[in-house]
Amino acid sequence: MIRRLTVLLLAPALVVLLQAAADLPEVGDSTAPAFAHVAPYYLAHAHEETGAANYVTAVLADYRGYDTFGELTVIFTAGLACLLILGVCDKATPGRDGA
Amino acid sequence: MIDLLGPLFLLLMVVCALAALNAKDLLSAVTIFGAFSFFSAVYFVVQDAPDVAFTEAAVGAVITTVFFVCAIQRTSEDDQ
Amino acid sequence: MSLLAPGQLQYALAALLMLTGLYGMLAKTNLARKLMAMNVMQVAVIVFFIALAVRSGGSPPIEIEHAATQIEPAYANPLPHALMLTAIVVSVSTTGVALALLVRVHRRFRTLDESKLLDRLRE
Amino acid sequence: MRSTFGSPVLDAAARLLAPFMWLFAAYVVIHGHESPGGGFQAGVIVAASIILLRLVRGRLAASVLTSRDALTLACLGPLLYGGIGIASFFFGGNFLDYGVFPFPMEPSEVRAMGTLGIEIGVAVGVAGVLVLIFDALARWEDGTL
Repeated sequence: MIRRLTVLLLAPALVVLLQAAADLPEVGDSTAPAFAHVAPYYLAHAHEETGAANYVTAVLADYRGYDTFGELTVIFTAGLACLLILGVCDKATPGRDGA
Repeated sequence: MIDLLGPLFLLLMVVCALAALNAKDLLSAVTIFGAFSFFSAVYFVVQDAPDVAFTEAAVGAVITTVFFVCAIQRTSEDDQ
Repeated sequence: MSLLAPGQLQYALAALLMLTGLYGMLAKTNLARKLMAMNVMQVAVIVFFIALAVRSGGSPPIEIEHAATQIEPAYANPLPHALMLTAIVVSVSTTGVALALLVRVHRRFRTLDESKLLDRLRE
Repeated sequence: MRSTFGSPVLDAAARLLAPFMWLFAAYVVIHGHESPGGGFQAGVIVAASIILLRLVRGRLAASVLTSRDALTLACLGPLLYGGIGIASFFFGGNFLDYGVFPFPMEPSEVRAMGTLGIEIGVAVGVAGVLVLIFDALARWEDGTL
């Protein structure tokens, strides 16, 4: 019963999302706002400024290197969290830790 | 013609996602989820994003599936 | 109220994918299946951003020598690609953490089913 | 070490595939400036090869890369990244400003070298973390790391 109700709640969400999609620029539109500001600069200057023909690498590792640094920190923290959650380093309770 | 390829693969992704969520067995759900990841990788290739497609194919279809299989194998031992 | 144009079909399908994930998160009782639905939602967001970056008649954002053809190639927007690249790798590590939590929950309560879990929490 | 792993087919496949996967990872990270690829992809490929060896060999595969080695790699990646970022302080640049390194090359080439350095850091970190998560999820029963 409750499950039916939750599925029913999805219909207004679909209407809202479709309405939002109708206001977006069409896929492949070169005059969309996403192409107006910083992307043309990257496409025009990335190769001679960073020496990378792959623009994605230039943006990822050079223009937005600080982003990537924070992201690597997130991954590292996730690895440590996995170790801590599963108690791999617990020497006091080897194998079965019952919890 | 090319404009239809993107929506086609998106539709396949929706079908795969529904199949993965409704599969009886958890292991087969994980397998279909790997297929879902692969279709998303193909979609990214069609949409001129080879970097993202490469990452999605390596991460979604290999590493995530292996993680899921390991976790399911460990959690299904004595599930009453 | 504007109607959906044919060029916006991909956004509509991405929204459908998002709602598929939402349906899984709400209606499925197994926690592993809920996690799968969460991954579907993440892929839906990535699909939406990639669809924003594409340019019709364009090419991948890798510079090609256009000496033979004098036409300037229309590269796709590299910025969403870079952002979504990091999003994918972060999503796999968050999936790892969630699976570790799942294993932990199963070790404590011997079940991954939501209703059984709630019953055992009340005991 | 000529111990067999599982069946002969899996044995041959894993043995033959792993070195080529590492070679491909090196190609992906070094050639990432010109073609699709980069640190993340290379790290994921290295992690996939090590996970393949572990799946086929079981606990014997710890001789390839123990979990403690994976932890070391996972710490080394962000350290290399941040180290390159901080190293640019000493040549008068900002954090992660690779253009200031005194390499005898074109300015864009110097930046490309700095980018390659942090890509290697990303690859090492991602590979270590993914192997670590796999080891934590598929831990052997006696709890050894």
